[in-house]
Amino acid sequence: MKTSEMKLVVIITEDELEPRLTKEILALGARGYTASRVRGEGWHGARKSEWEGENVRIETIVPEPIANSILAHIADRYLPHYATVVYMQTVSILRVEKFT
Amino acid sequence: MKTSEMKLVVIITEDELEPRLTKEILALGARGYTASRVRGEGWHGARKSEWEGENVRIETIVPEPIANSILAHIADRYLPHYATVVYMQTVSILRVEKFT
Amino acid sequence: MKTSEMKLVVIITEDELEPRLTKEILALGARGYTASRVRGEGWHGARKSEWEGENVRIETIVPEPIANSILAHIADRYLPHYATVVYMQTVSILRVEKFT
Amino acid sequence: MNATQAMFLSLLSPMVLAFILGVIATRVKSDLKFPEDLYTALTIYLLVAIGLKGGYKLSISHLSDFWRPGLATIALGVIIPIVSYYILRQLGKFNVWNAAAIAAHYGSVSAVTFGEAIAFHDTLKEEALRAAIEAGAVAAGTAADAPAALAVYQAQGLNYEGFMPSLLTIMEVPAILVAIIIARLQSREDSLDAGEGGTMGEVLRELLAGKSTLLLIGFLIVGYVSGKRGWDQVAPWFDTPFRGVLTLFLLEAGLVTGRRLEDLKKVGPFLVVFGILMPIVSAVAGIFAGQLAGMTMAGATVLGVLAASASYIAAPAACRVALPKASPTYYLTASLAITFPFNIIVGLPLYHFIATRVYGL
Amino acid sequence: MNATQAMFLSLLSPMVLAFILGVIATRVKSDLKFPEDLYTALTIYLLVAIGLKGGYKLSISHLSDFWRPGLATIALGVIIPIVSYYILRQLGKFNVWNAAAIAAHYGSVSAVTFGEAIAFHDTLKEEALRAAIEAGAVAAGTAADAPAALAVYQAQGLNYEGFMPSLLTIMEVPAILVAIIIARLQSREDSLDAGEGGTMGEVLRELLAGKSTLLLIGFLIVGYVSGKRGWDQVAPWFDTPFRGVLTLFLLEAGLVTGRRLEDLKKVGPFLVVFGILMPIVSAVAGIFAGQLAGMTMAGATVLGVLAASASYIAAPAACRVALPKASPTYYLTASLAITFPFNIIVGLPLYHFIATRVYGL
Amino acid sequence: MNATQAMFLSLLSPMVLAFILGVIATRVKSDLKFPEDLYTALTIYLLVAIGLKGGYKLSISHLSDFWRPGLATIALGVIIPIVSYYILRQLGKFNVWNAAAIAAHYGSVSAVTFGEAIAFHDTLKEEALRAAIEAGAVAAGTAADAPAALAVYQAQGLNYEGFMPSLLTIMEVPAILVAIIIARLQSREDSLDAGEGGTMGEVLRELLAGKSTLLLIGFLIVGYVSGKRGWDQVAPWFDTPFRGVLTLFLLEAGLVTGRRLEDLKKVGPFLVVFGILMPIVSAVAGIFAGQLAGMTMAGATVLGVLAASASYIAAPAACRVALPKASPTYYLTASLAITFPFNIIVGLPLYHFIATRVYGL
Ligand SMILES: Nc1ncnc2c1ncn2[C@@H]1O[C@H](COP(=O)(O)O)[C@@H](O)[C@H]1O
Ligand SMILES: Nc1ncnc2c1ncn2[C@@H]1O[C@H](COP(=O)(O)O)[C@@H](O)[C@H]1O
Ligand SMILES: Nc1ncnc2c1ncn2[C@@H]1O[C@H](COP(=O)(O)O)[C@@H](O)[C@H]1O
Ligand code: NA
Ligand code: NA
Ligand code: NA
Repeated sequence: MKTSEMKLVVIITEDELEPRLTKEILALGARGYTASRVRGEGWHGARKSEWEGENVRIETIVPEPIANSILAHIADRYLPHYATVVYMQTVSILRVEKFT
Repeated sequence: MKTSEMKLVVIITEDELEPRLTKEILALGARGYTASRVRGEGWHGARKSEWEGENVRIETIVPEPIANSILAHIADRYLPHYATVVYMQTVSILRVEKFT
Repeated sequence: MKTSEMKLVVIITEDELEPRLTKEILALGARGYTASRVRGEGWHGARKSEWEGENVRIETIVPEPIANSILAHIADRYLPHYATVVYMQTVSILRVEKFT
Repeated sequence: MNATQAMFLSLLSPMVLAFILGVIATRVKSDLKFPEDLYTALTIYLLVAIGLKGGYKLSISHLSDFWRPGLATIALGVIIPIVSYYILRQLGKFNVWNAAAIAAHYGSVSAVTFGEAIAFHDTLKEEALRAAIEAGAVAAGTAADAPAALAVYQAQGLNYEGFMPSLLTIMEVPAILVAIIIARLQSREDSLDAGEGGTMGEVLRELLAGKSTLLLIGFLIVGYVSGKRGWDQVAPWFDTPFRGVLTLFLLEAGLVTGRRLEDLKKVGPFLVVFGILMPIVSAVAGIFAGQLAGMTMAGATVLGVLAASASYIAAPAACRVALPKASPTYYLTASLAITFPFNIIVGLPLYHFIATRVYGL
Repeated sequence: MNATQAMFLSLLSPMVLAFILGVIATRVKSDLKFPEDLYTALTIYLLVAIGLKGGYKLSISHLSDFWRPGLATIALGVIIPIVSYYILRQLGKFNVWNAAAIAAHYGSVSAVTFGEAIAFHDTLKEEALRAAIEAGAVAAGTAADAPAALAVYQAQGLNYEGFMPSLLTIMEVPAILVAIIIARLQSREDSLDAGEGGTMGEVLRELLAGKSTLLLIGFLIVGYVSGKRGWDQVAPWFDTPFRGVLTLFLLEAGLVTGRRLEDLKKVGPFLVVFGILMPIVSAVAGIFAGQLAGMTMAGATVLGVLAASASYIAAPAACRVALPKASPTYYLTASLAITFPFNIIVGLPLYHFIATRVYGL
Repeated sequence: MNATQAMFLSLLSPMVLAFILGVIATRVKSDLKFPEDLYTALTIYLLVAIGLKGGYKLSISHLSDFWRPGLATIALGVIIPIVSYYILRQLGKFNVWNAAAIAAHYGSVSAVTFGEAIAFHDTLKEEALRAAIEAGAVAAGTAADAPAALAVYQAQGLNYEGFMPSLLTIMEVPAILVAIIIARLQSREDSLDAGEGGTMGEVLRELLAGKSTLLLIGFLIVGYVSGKRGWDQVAPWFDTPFRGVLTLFLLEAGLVTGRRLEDLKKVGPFLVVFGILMPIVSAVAGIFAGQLAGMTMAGATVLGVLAASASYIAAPAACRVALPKASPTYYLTASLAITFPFNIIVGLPLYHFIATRVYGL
């Protein structure tokens, strides 16, 4: 199969932030995203029950420049204030039109 | 640790398709898969509630030739008809026998 | 954005093992992890309902040496006894202090 | 009971108020959120409860009167989507796919609206009994199902036929089929039959095996077969707490509707007007059809409610399969954010009022 | 009540019909699906309700009669897995692990089957009372727990001992231990004790702390300690709606069973026959054991049902830990897709009929 | 009723025993686990049920007596967090953020503790009625809500005011605001106002739109507006089974508490002592405040329970937003693993006893 390369950005953060963050990701130029319910531990302690809050894992496939602006946005607005982890990978995709 | 390289194929699509798609993936030669409940937005609008339907995220680790036939199958049977995204990565794994 | 490279280790295994495995991962030096509820099929048959048990997917971002000790630990303690799959990738991250 | 009283009674019920509270909660951006699966669990409860009760009621009533209301129901299920389709195409300028999908929703039915209609009539009966006791017409302490009480309901036309849930089930299916056939004829595109998923046979199977139809028909049969003995065993779970559970369900429905309200702008003013006027037209048609078929006033009212209600369980699932080019934004917003609240809040007492006029009670 | 009537009564209960509907739903490929967690929630409800009621009944009954039924129960729990194991090994040609795991399941018990047996007896009582009222033997309007009604049940052997849930709990554990011991002796492999998870101590702890045992024993004690006062506080939630909730649970069980039916081919005809005959043998053994232990007819019947039922909550969890080489396909398919439906549909009235013969009533 | 009897009655209730069982289950490492969403579903049920009942009771009672208890409640909600803060800072050596967050929790309220206080009083009433019947003071078979029964409760001070859930709602908010203001004044850091999420206005909106406040106030209004007619429709679901559902909820609360017990070491002995003594002090303050405000003995007791209870729904959510530097380990462990069990097990009968002394009954 003929594939193209794109960036996959994965953000793990507090679940209450999902509506806001997904709106911002789309505003930054992503054409879609996928979200799921996760739990975890990190600097901010455990987030794995109703009581402590839970996390959301958002993944979005975007062209490199948009990936960079998403990372910059997260670094600026989320990392200093909320339990957040973000990482980026390169992935091979079909149908480049879906993501640009 | 001594690791080997394999392809990881991730498919995000409409949750009603899970039984059919997983059967096909195994028929194409994958030795296993992992599925989870996700929601998201994309070309086909939002899919994040009972009303609109939700998505499933299926990941399967396979040798490269099988990865290619899975991609071809998805491109042929799913991408034109259903809300679907598919991507591929290279991963390092233990115990190559489990996947071939 | 200035990013650094880290290893992402993903473990898919029987859900009853989550408390034990996450404790061990942290003990091996990981600074955090993210877990989610998944189902799947593999060598040990289907694990996709209450009756057969379900799986957990644990991902942790760690420096390479720790990734190696986690892989070794899984190879030693989990792969021979439990329905388990593990894989590793390289990811670009922000804020290297969060993971070391 | 006059129109104002009925309106009042309906508006002040915990069910309707819970719905309104749910809408308000999303407007004030509350973090109130139902667990992902609670909605599904409540739907299952509702469908099983409606089916069982209908089956039991059927088992203790005469079936000879059934065929005429049955025919009336099928007629409504065929005519409403055709009329809706032409209105949406001609006046609304929707494309073939969207017009057909919306028409499918308005021709089909909403089990929750039906449940609320049942709850509304139960409340009307309680009120009638209370009034009769106060007026000294029946003895104080008369049980709600004592013969004297039944006579009071009878006199005020508040007893609906036992087979109403059967009519709910019957009206669920034809509209969706009709709308799909229209779409195919109009588009002259038989590619649908060739594509993945979507031959007429598949759609029909999908509809009959679809969860709402299956639970309704299935438990209608269970309730019928197990009769009064079976009903007594399960009534403390499926009947006594019904209106309480419905209150929770409507709270959740309010949350969902509230989130959809933002889409009102996207769908445009035509669909908003359609979503309010079409149910009224359908309700009136339903009430007259019920009268023609020789039904009681309450039965005709509930048939009117069925005609007025727009599906949001069976139809969306079917349209995703059979009319994939239609946009969910239109049909979900219209049925959920416009017609559903309208029926629940204004429609029920209004249709009851119209029925009292039609029946001259 | 004769065998046909009892059969009829059981088959036409909403619970059994809901189970059958669930199986049919998977056969017609319905999209009906229970939310992932609803099954667990219903299981918790069921175990708590059974435990509480048993504890309360225990608190108002004489314990002096308890030791003989208790012993009989342990004996059944030890003998059934041994017999099952040898049948599976010799006639069925299963390997050590699979034979032991299946034996563990058939020696242990199913709380849902027990719940259905209780519901079945409640229905029998209601029928007996209705018949007595019709025959003029007791006054019309006699309450279900009035002394006159109790005398009717007594005369027909329909009152089971209050401590039945204790027997359910007792029979849950030994079979699993026995099966594991057999497997170890037979395989002469002590590696199990050395490996990860799985020394006998761990298995025992796992079993006693396992959720079904813990909830049953725990709430048996809670019910016993809080007595009638406590029971009255929670009965409107854990008793009155019990059969209604059980109906939902059996619908879900039917869905799961239906999905398992495909595995019937994989397990082969021997296991299908075993899954039907073994419960009958065990039930007869249980009924005789109950009679020997001086139990009432209803008590012996329920003991027979316990003996006949195959575990699918505690045993699968234990086998995953202690017998990891056994294949879940065999033990889950046998207990869920064969024995469970057989017991629910045919077994209950059959065992009741056998008991009436044994007791000569 | 004397102190020992009340203690006994409370300890042996299924609710408290279920809580203890939950704690034990985690201690023996049981695999018993509630489905992820069941906790949320039960919370919603509880808040809706409390709100509805409170609204209904309010609709049938005189509001003229409301303002003094209302003021007393606000006063408690302001004073308790201030006192708590200084104790935690001076004696406990906590930093500003942690002291403020813990103070917010202790000034606010726990709806589950309130629910258990209501259940406890219902049981006291049943006991009083039973005793009166045995003593021949009222006729056997007197209904629980008959005038004669009400007179019995009245005489023993067991009738609390109908507006207690309103007080619950009122006391939920001020403490959290007060604690946040203290933290800002103390830290002289206005950066909070500048940062993401967290201006006072936002915090207030968050609190009022927060799910517990919204459901309580919302359904208080629903219950008030729909009155007796509405209440009768939903009582079979929200009232009759309340204590049964509460039993399930407390089982889950026990599981959560049990898991938290491990954190007791981390929080140190000071917080353990604080978590036991502070509620007692607050309860006494609440009882006296209630008496001053002219409330009934039962009303003052429940006000004491409210004062004693520590929030674990509204306050954690608010602290996460407004005091992100505070550690959840402290405030969750204190409120959930120390104060909640103390109040449920020892507190309720103790506060009831204190109230009987204060009121000289
Ligand atoms: N090293 C890690 N690997 C994977 N996920 C992590 C890691 N650290 C933190 N997380 C996730 O990110 C969330 C927030 O992290 P933190 O801000 O470090 O508390 C945690 O609750 C975890 O779900
Ligand atoms: N750019 C993207 N990144 C990640 N997930 C996506 C993206 N676009 C779509 N998806 C997911 O794939 C599903 C189907 O996409 P679509 O066919 O574009 O509607 C969506 O509901 C999302 O869950
Ligand atoms: N090839 C694969 N790709 C992705 N996930 C897999 C694969 N094989 C197994 N799994 C997952 O790992 C679990 C245990 O695998 P196994 O030990 O092969 O039974 C399965 O239940 C799946 O969830
Ligand atoms: Na309609
Ligand atoms: Na058995
Ligand atoms: Na307080």
